[in-house]
Amino acid sequence: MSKLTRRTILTSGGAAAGTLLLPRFAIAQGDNRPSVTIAVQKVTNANVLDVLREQSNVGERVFFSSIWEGLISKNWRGNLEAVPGLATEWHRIDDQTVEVKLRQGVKFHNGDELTAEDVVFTFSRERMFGETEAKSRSTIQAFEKIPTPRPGKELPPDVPAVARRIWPDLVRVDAVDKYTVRFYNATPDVTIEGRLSRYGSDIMNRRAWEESASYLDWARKPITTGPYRVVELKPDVSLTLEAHDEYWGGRPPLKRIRFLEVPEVASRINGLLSGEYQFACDIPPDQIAGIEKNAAFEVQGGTILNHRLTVFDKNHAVLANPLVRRAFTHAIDRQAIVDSLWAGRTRVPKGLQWEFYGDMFNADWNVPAYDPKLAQDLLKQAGYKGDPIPYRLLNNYYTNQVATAQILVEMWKSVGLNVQIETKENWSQIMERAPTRAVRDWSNSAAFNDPVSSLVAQHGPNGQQQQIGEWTNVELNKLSEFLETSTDRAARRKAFHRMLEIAEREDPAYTVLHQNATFTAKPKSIKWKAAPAFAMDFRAGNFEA
Amino acid sequence: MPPLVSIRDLRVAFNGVPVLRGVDIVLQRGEALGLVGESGSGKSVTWLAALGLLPRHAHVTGSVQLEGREILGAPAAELDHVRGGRIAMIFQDPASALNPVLTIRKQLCEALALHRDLQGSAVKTEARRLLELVGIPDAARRLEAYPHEFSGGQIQRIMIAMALAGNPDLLIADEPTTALDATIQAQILELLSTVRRELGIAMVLISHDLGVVAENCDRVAVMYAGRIVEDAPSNQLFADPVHPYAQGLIGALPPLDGPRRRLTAIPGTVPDPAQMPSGCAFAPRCALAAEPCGLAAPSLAPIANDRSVACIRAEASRRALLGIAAE
Amino acid sequence: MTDATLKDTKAFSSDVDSVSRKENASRLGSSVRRRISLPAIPVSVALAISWIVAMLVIAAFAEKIAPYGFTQLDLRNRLSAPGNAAHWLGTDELGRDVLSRLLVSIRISLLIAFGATAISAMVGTTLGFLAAHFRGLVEQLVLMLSDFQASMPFLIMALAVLAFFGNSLPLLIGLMGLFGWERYARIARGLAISANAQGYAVAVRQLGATPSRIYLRHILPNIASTLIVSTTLVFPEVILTESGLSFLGLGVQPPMTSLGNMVGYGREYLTRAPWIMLAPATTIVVTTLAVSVIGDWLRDRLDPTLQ
Amino acid sequence: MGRYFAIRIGRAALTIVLVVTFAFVVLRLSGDPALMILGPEAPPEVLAAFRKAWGLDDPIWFQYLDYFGAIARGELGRSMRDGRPAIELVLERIPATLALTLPAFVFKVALGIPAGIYAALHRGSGIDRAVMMTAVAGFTVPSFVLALVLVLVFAVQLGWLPSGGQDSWRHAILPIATLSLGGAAVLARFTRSAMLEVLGQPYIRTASAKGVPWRKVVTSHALPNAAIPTVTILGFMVGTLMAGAVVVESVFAWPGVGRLLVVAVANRDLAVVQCILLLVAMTMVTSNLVVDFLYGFLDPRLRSKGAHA
Repeated sequence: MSKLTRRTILTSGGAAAGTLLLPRFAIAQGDNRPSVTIAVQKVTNANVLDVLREQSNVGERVFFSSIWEGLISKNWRGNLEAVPGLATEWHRIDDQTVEVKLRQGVKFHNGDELTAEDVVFTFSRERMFGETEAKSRSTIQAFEKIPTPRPGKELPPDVPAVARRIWPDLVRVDAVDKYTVRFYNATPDVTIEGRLSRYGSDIMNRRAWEESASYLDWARKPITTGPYRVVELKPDVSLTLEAHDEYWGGRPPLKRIRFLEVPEVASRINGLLSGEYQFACDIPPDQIAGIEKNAAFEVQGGTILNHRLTVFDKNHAVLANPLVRRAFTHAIDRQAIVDSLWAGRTRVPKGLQWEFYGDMFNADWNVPAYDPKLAQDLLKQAGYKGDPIPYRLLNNYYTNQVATAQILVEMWKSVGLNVQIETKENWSQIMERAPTRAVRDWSNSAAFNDPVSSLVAQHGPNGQQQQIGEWTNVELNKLSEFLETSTDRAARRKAFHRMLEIAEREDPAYTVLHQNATFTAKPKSIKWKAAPAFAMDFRAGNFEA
Repeated sequence: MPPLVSIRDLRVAFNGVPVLRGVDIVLQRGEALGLVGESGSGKSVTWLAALGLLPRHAHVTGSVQLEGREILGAPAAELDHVRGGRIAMIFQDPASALNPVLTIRKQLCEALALHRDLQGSAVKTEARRLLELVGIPDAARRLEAYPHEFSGGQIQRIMIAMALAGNPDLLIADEPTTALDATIQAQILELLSTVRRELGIAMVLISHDLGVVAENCDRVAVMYAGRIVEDAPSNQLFADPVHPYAQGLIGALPPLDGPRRRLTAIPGTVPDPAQMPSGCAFAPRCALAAEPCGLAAPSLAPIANDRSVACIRAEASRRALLGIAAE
Repeated sequence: MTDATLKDTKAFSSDVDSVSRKENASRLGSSVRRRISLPAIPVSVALAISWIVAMLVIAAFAEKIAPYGFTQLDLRNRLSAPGNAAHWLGTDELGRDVLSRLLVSIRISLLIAFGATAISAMVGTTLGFLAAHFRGLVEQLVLMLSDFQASMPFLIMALAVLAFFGNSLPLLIGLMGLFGWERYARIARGLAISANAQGYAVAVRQLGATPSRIYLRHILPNIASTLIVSTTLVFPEVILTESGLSFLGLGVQPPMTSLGNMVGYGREYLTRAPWIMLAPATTIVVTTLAVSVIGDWLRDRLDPTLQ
Repeated sequence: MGRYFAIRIGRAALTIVLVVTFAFVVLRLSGDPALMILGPEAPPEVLAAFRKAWGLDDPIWFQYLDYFGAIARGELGRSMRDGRPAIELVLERIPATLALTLPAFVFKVALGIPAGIYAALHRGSGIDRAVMMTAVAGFTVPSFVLALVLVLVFAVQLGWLPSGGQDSWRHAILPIATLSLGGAAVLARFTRSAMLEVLGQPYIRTASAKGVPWRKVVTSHALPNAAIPTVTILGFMVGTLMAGAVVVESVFAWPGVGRLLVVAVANRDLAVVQCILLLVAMTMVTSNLVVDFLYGFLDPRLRSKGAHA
């Protein structure tokens, strides 16, 4: 790689930013595909490449679709709808069972062919569940005892817990034949297909696992089916991938991909402008105009499956009154935040839901309207006297977080809410249970195409907000249970609508500010399309230089 | 034959503020001159200026001749030869006058190597001899010691040894005993007198201690505010000071014998060099000041063969001292 | 002391007590001379003093002279360039007036820098003197604390304060005060030990002066020049460290603002809207320069060994 | 002398215990590693499993004793992020950090000390003023600003040097330059002031008065004395070689110990933080010992004092 970088520098040497030469790529013997370096803020959080260990946005970027693939994929070049992945077709046997036909001729990075055996192993105790049991009910209870993984090729303690969160009721996976597998659930569940498509249900090679000396050895170089195989992971520094030429989806267009950790925004942009990086990720919206001033570059990207929220603690003395929380929600001019801080490149969504929910999506639902007058009235009704309300804030954990917070405080101030920012250093300080906990920031993702993965998972009885004691609502908890267990799609849709009414209007648990977005800068000369997600698609057909 | 040192109209200013305002001194071979005056009167500055040892921002004019050769503004190499080789200096505050990180041997031999044509072990032998000469016991071992391992008196002896290393013609001792205990003071002065006599070198003893000067010098020059106000043989000055300032100094001196009497003090303080009175600098404190004193600074004028004074009221002052009515 | 000396008579006595004068005659002599002959203040020093005075005035009246509230947003007028009538120094990423923020930042930063420098100088010098005076266990303890301080990355200290006590300004000042005290302690200790060994302190002690009098009246003035130079080094370092903390998100927290905080947050806008960072950065450089110029000048004035 | 060094080493050991204890308390009480490593959206039972596995639910005093017990057995713990031995993580970063800080140290000394001496010898001259102005500007500009400006000029505009990363020696030039400039400025100012202090001492006048040529007065009388305070500040600089380049490492995407420390602290990855602290504390303590030794070597007054300190 050093050779490449040096050459890239030489070609761009002396070229002013405005007239930057096209990046030239390393040329190896007979292989004239380009290599790219991608500057990111963080390569992975957990320093491993296991989808059950690294459950973050940054993980999504390096995993999908380059390394890991699931049976059912998301359409990264479209709107993330389900598309065949390692499975060519799937169908229901009954409410509890799904049968999947595997794609034939899929080759792992080590040359093995993908078979039902690998799929069964992927969902095995050894790899996924440890000693946890399917619970014959929807989600496992939070804080139930998760047994410590057995010694030997020890799973990290959180892996079985994550796996059970993803597959609470999965009893077993059977190989019907070499290319057919069946997933058996303990309870009826409409979300099995959704769970198959989600982050974490991706397929791995059994032999590679068994040949690895330790979990860590495997997790730093997992053998999977993706178009690129791992060459080297340098923790907190870089991840190098190379083309997996036997990829079932066609020969990958890049010889090598290197994700390089460059924590400073300005450094990522500078490296892009000087030609060292072909992609600069995690670009704050305010930098877009500056980069695009240079005609040779463009910034791509946009909304992702993650909404920014303001979360309330209904136990706080002032916020106990839902009228005050409602006043909060109506005092926010969300569009103004989107237009100013996000340069209009994201949007205000329709509450905590996404279009890819399909028929579960409530198109007629909206976030509380911006209505300062109403907010003032609500405060008057509530008898709010201007007592200070603390707002626990982290320093730009989220893009634009501090700026957004300062705008919110001013907006709230203008309707009479006396909100005081208290800066905290980490999440446990933010979440710490105390009479001073009132308002904080959060974001929620949608792991798959059903509200069970978002509203229920995050704000339901086993969700974090209730578990840390910020909020609870009896009716919503009942509805959560219903949503998890019912197979009546129409009734589920109604229940979800009612839940939105409770959590976003009547007894606000949170209020949605805007959809999150991520931006990637690159030279215009590279033809590449960003997904509406953190994932970066470098498969055939999505890269041309 | 020219005098050993002849200083004419030496003037020094720091940042435009004059501190020496025209000093004339003539020193013969072997002569011992005392230079007295209060702190800040310019005693030390005179000699530091003469040897080019003042900081860069000092503005020096006038003439300093060594055996007729001008050394003021002479090239560095020539000055280095004069310093230590022809004119050696010792300072007060022995605690900081020697380099704390170098051994005595290094500092002593450095001077020997610079001014004497000595080689190898001869240097060390000579260093030992010098130490013995100034009365440091166990010289051979003590050569390897550092300054902080010696007492103040011993350091001053070493300083003298170092000054003698270059076989100088003139030794300038700048308040050499100020920082020492009384008994040590006497020993050091004794040592100075002895080496001076035995080696026949001239000496300038700078002090504000009249007693010290009286005992050790042939001639005394009294300085006040950057000038010499009276220059006279020691015995004459003490018996018969002419300048009112010199009278003040002598008057403030308690008699060694005889009945105790009230000391006469000089009223007022030394004038600020930046705001010198236009005429005689001493006029504001002078009991005898008259109108003309404020007009022009008096120059040093001979009143006898071997003495001179800078005072237009010299006669009047003399009579005042002798108790004779003015008119 | 022989009776036959002039120096103990009134004629030569000054306002300095005669004992130390004896031990230290030339030093005091020259400092007396210096006090008498006040050299004119050089132009550069005069400029530096006026700059600091201006900064102090701004700090005192920041909110009165600021044209806008320093948190007042104008989302329709973000990142507007300097030189327009409404915003002389432009606006920042939230449309806040950079001039108003700069004025308030000067107040906060000066408060931190002066407060912290004073604390570290006092704590450090006192501990240094204590170590030099008592030696033994006390000295070892002070030295250990200073080793501890030097070995502990400031990041962790800052984190501790932010984590346990929240981010209040007095705490931040206290924290920054902890920064650099060990340097004073080492200097003060070293100098006091060597000063103790020198004649004058011994003599003063023999005359029965109390330890505090010896340290304050006799040793402190003699090591003041070194301490002053350290102060002029610590002062900018405090401002810089505060901006470094802002870089890591541990400094002055929004909605409060400081020079370091403005530079820290403004760095992302270095190419897009450099004025956000330039104004506070320039203020830091000029203020530090002024402090250094004054420091050097004071040093020369106070240093008895320089004529 | 032996007793003196015994005391020194005892003090050093206590210092290290103090550092480790302080960091332990601060890190353990100020945040939950589980939440920080697994993120704010991690489900509660996942967090619980993580806490249990790493013993984070145990009482703090128990964890503390456990930690020291492990250290006593020579185990420095594992990173909670990927389970690797902490010492391994730290060791693999040291070369990268030293690759910046050691050359930077050399440049600081090579630039700063001569500049300071020169300025002191030509006090008040134009050159003196220029050197001091540069020095003040040099250490007042925050290093991240300096770094970004250097990158804008030499990487983006001129294209001469890479803007970040660690692939070749050319990548090290800008970070080293950033580190050197600020440090050289501090050193220049300090050296000048130490030198001025010494030049004003009576023994310098003594040396001149005995006819030592000025050049030799400077080299053999002034410099050895000015070296004493300068060694102190050099000692501090040596002490920061390990983790003193946090900002520069961040701006230049240079994977050094400083960046590891920031990440580890942010994640409350105790074992890694403690490993780094041990490293830093030992460097600092060792450099202090060396400084003391040098003092003895440079200053005979302390040599005899050291014996009964």
